Amino acid sequence: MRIAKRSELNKNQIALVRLGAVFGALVFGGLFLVVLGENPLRIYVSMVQGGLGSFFRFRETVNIAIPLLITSLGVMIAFKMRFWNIGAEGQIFMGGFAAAYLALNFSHLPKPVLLTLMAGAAMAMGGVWLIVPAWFKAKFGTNETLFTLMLNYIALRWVTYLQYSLWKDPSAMGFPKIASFEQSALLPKIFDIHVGWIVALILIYLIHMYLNHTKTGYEIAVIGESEDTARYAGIDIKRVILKTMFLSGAVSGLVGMIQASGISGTLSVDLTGGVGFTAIITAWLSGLNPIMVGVVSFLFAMLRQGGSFIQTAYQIPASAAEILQALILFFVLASEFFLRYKVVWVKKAGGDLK
Amino acid sequence: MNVISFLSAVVQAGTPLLFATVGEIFSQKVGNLNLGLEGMMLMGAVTGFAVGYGTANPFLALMGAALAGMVGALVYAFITVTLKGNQEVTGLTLTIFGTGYASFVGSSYVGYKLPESVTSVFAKVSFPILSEIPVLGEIFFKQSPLVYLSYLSVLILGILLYKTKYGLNLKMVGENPAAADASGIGVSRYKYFYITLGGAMSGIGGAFLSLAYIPVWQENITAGKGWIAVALVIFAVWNPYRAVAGAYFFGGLDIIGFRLQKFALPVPIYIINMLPYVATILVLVLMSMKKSKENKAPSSIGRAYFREER
Amino acid sequence: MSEILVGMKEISKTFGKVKALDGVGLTLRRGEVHSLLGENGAGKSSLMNILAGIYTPDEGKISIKDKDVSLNSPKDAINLGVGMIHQHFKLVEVMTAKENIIAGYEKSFFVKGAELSKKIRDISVKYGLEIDPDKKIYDMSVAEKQRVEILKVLYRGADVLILDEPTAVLTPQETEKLFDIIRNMTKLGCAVVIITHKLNEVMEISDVITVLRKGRNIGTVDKDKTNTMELTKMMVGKAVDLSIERPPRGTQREVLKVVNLTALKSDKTEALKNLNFSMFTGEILGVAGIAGSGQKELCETLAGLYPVTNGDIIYEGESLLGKNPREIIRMGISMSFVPEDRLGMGLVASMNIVDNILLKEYQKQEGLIITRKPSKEKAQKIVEKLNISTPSTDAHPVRLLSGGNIQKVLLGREIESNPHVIITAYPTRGLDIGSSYLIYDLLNKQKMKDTAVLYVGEDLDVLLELCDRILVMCNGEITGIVDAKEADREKIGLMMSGAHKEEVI
Amino acid sequence: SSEGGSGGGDEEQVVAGFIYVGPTNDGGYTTAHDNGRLYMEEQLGDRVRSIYRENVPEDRGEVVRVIREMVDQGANIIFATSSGHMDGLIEAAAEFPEVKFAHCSGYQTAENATNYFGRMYQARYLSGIVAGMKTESNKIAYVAAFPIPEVIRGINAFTLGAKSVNPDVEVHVRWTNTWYDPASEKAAAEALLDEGCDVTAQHQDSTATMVAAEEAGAFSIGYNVSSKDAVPQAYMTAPLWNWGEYYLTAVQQVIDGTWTNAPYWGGMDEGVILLDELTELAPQEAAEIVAEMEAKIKSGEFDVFDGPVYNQAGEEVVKEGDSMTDGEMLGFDWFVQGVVGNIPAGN
Ligand SMILES: Nc1ncnc2c1ncn2[C@@H]1O[C@H](COP(=O)(O)OP(=O)(O)OP(=O)(O)O)[C@@H](O)[C@H]1O
Ligand SMILES: Nc1ncnc2c1ncn2[C@@H]1O[C@H](COP(=O)(O)OP(=O)(O)OP(=O)(O)O)[C@@H](O)[C@H]1O
Ligand SMILES: [Mg+2]
Ligand SMILES: [Mg+2]
Repeated sequence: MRIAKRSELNKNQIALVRLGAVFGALVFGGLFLVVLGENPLRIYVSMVQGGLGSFFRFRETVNIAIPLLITSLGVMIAFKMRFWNIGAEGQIFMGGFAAAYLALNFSHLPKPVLLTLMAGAAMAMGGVWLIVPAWFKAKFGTNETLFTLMLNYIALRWVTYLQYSLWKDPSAMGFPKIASFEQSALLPKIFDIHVGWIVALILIYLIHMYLNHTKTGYEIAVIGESEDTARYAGIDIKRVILKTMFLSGAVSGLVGMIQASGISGTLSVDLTGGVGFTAIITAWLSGLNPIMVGVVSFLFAMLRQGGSFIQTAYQIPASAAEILQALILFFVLASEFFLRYKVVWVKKAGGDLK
Repeated sequence: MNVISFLSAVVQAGTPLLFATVGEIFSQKVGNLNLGLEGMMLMGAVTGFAVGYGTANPFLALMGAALAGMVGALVYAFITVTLKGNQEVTGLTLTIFGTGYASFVGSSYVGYKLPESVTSVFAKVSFPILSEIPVLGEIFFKQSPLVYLSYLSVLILGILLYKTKYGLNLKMVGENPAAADASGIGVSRYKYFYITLGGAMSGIGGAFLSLAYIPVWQENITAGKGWIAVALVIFAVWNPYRAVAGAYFFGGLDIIGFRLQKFALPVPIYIINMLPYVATILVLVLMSMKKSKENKAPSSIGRAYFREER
Repeated sequence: MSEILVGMKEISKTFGKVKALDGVGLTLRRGEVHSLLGENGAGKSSLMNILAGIYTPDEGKISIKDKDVSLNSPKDAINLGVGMIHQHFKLVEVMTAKENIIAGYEKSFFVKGAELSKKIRDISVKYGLEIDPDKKIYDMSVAEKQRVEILKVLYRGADVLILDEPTAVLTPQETEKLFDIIRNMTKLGCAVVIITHKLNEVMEISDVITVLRKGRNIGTVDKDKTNTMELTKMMVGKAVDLSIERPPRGTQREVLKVVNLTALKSDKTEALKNLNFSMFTGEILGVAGIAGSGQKELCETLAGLYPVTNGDIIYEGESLLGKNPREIIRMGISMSFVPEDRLGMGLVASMNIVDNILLKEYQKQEGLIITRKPSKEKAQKIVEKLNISTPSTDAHPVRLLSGGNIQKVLLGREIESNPHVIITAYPTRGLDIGSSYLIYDLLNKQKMKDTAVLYVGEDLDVLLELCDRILVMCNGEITGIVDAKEADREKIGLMMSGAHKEEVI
Repeated sequence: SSEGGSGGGDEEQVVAGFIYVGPTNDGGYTTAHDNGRLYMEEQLGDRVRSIYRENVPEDRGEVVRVIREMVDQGANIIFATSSGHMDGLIEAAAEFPEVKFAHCSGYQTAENATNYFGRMYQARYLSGIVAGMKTESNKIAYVAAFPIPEVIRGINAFTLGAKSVNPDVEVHVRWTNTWYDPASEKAAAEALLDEGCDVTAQHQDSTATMVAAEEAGAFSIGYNVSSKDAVPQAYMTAPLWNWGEYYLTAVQQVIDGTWTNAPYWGGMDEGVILLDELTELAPQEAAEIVAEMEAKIKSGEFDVFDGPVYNQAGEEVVKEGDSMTDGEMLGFDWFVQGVVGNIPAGN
């Protein structure tokens, strides 16, 4: 048996391979559930019910999908440029920090003004949080994967400091929490879901346009492929890198504002819920295509919500869903192989070695 | 503050980091960035605990932990080496998997305590002769046998890396797999070997927490130590000996807060807690600024090797 | 006839859709130097990579020393005494020569440094390959690296040695030395396969010559019974006129003047030392020199891609100093640069032809939104004009085109902008003879349009025939500028190695 | 209890939801609550179905989400057991007016939301007596969770108890800022033991502090549930919770339709709080004194914060003859004399 390169597959074949992978994961996960003494079919069905079964559950799914989707869009912009931004966690925290600062200190402002300012500040802060490693990358070639990873922890410690000390709400009687936002700093709802979903849809469109139909989008693609080519073409690489990274960080930073203002009603160390890491996976799985990002994020959210549902409904640990999620991912990752290579079975030709 | 007992506690706090970091150094040395450390540590921690609880056999518990880490690493290796999948995403997925696995398996053990027959073996014990050394003996040689195991692993792996043919070969695999392949080195074999070795080390690192440090099972027992270990690899510039100092430094910062709490600090402890990450960034930046050819990440890191690739 | 070392039969190999080898056979005998000839992409490297265990054939049989074998890895090949020195060296830069040599082959558990250094020195003396075993690869010259590669193979006791285009990176003098080593090895009982595009070298060193064309073996001939004409015919499939035409010079106005140009490498050593020369309209100025003598840096400084430490570049009286390509474009200067690394610099590999044309167009567009329509038309025009074979201009990444077609896209785009100056670095590298001649033709046409052309080439014969003047570089310095019509091969060779300095004309 | 999906089951059946901050088998705080839930379920049989979620973070958004899921499952009453769950609970209470909510250890109420807690400080006072008599170094370690009134009150009560039998005693406090994190708890305990403490007490939900004490050859006071078997070489006693009766009553009220939003704060007299039986590691003489004081507390003859009470600076805060009101106790933000440590300022 040996491995050989295969010629490029068309879109349908690619989709087939991916679907096969998900199916394989479900079968494999089913075996796992059987071993645990559960009925896999019942669990799968109730996970889907838990994710979509009623408007209420659908809404929860959307609530989970919103931050995931927007963050995926954010990191995707960076990935397009082959800049491995795994610092979305930190950018979300810092965005939340900036938004919370305004929410806590300027709650007297009219709601539209305050929310706009919060969104702007969150984006600026998230952008800055990514522009720092971007600058070092552009200037010295500093490894951005590890740099942005470290910045996650610094941001987390910073928010911890705010929550446990600097911004601790005195009226919480010593409990380390930041005061809840006033009404004026909370996101309005449309169809009973906070407006984040509209923001997400708009961002899908904007980012799709930006990457595929603007000059900068084109430049990003060129730089992502080869910096030498970009230099050759007269692209101001440093500027494009900084600009793009600012945008990438800003989109993630916005998530901080949306979560703080739309879900938690304040800033806390639980703000991100790990979405910054999951987003890396969803962005990558969607092949860096903004529309696919939407689809994949929604499916992921459904899996999460379904997992949470089976926990409350059947007291099946949510970790079962987590394991299933990981299995699906493993299978999809493994399936990528079959997009690029094929396995050739060779008959034992000729004599033997040794 | 009692300095000696503090330093002794530092060694203890740094040990899980040390195991995981050294393991990851070897994984990266053969060219594979495995971001699944946290997952493998958790897998090791919970499996070690479950086996220890079930069999009351400390040796089996440790083996179980190492094996669990290895299995996690094996999955990662299969996807990234054989199937040439994306290393970052596979590693992240491994962390999701490990976290899920640990909380799933662990859910029936939460709050349980290991049997005496296991805890007594992993409890602190004076190392003959060496523990008599003033100060140093107190700090380094009145520890859990697992701590001694960490010294031993560092020593053996350090010698392996810097003095033996295997060290040379594995470095070549990480720097230039095509060159290694052309030199007759089994690239995949080496990758599998050291990635799984890294998994075993991470598993043991996690198990140090559940078997020796607090032999009571708790959810998310590693509390992000796997991620710190990723940072430590850079901090240690891929050198297992430097990893020792790094692990104790990071471990020390983890616990120093409780010692400093009674003093009015000029800087909030939360800010002090940022130090390891800031330090890692500094190392990272300085390394890139120096543009030195040595002391860099293995050059093939993150890229899959396919022999017939051009 | 001497003992047969290697027999390859009916070897086939496909990469994706490309059939690289189609039933090729080859026989190697002890003590012979066997040349492999063929156009680019003929399958020479593929065939040898199969023998070295790097590629696994789809079909075919290999026997070594009368035993049928299946080579599943380079290690299998090594164990059977086959060693290959690849076109792109397979060495680890941060390791020493010694480490590179012993890695994967060391038997004892602990690496005993001093002992090994001595052993390696002994072998290197035996074959006349001087190296310092404890020197790091990144401190070595290309020739030194090549010696390390050869030593690595010899250290493993190889008796079949494959050299893939070993002379491309060497000076004529170094080439001579390499040939001495090769002869020495055949005397010691080795068989040597050498791949090269230089027919004169083939005639000099080989005993037997095998010619491949489009993945098929066209024939194996004894050196003594053939000549270059016949070999070329075998390679290309028809008789070719291997002379290049040289149209008369144009208006000879000075467009570009380089004054005291100095540039540093990243390690602060000089890449270019105090260069002075001019380019004239309607003239092709050739640049000769061994690889890495500063040609790349020269081209890139002219294109605004490489920082100048000292001196000046004057274009029509205006200084280009400190200007990046963007600013040069903004100044309205139409200068084209065809870099040596086509997919790494000139083109975006994963983009289609239209988007690659866009690379030079989009900056001229107004507004934020990009328009692809004009580039689409241009792409169509270039494809038709240069007869580029591609399934589509806007749905097929250029990466998937053949080397010649890729080069045509690049050159086509650059010429399409009607430049006053064209700088080309190794524009025919990787192209088969047909494509190469097309490129020479295109450059000559530009010359006739009174464009000033800088042609950096590796093949001295081509330089002598195509160019009007030849600038010879060695170690970042100009060792002379000679008139191509009167120049003498030997003398240029010496100038390339820095031994001879010619007055600048 | 794990049968049936949403909407399934008997219309009459009441669904009670429990939101836990830790895992049900943490061997501490959450175990105590879960024992209460199980007791309630056992007593009510078919008339109730209970559902629970473990490890719910103290984050408003998460709490609201979990509550919504529970309501989706048909919950009629929802208990959230940790202080940090309060904001989310109050928010959800407004969203679901027909559902009853009860929050443990909080202070806010709403039309359909109340809070409940126990006078744990009473048992802590008694455990302080045991610790004060046991210590030889006169330094007692207290590993504490968050600097909130509930915890401060416990430290103060403990210290008063210890000082009542040993005036020289010092209680050294370390904050972990977590309820349940054995690694931090152990590190904090080790720090205190290194400083010379020979008895430990804790306001933590795991046994890690006691494990540290055991390793160091010291003795310990537990919390929540008995740890006699978990740390046999160190455990002396622990103030315990007994939630069963409260949960039973509350759910019964929902079934009967008599539920009100009146807050509940029960003490030792109601049995919701107790002190574990002393082990033989506890000082011999302690049992008698403890029993005497317990009787006085239960009868109301004595209250822990009867004056005079001095603060850390030695100022008399509660005068001889006075006692602290519930309101004052619920707002504790200062330490009594004998406590070594400080309360981090908020803001
Ligand atoms: N530290 C190590 N790292 C990698 N592989 C190892 C290591 N130790 C042993 N092995 C593997 O175990 C097997 C036996 O090792 P041994 O040294 O006998 O073989 P070898 O032929 O000298 O090794 P190699 O094939 O790598 O040259 C080999 O496959 C070797 O690669
Ligand atoms: N690893 C590979 N992957 C894909 N295609 C390949 C690979 N190696 C060779 N090919 C293709 O096979 C054909 C033969 O290539 P090969 O490198 O053997 O030619 P060559 O005769 O050595 O040419 P050159 O003179 O350029 O070195 C070409 O079309 C090439 O694109
Ligand atoms: Mg070739
Ligand atoms: Mg070639």
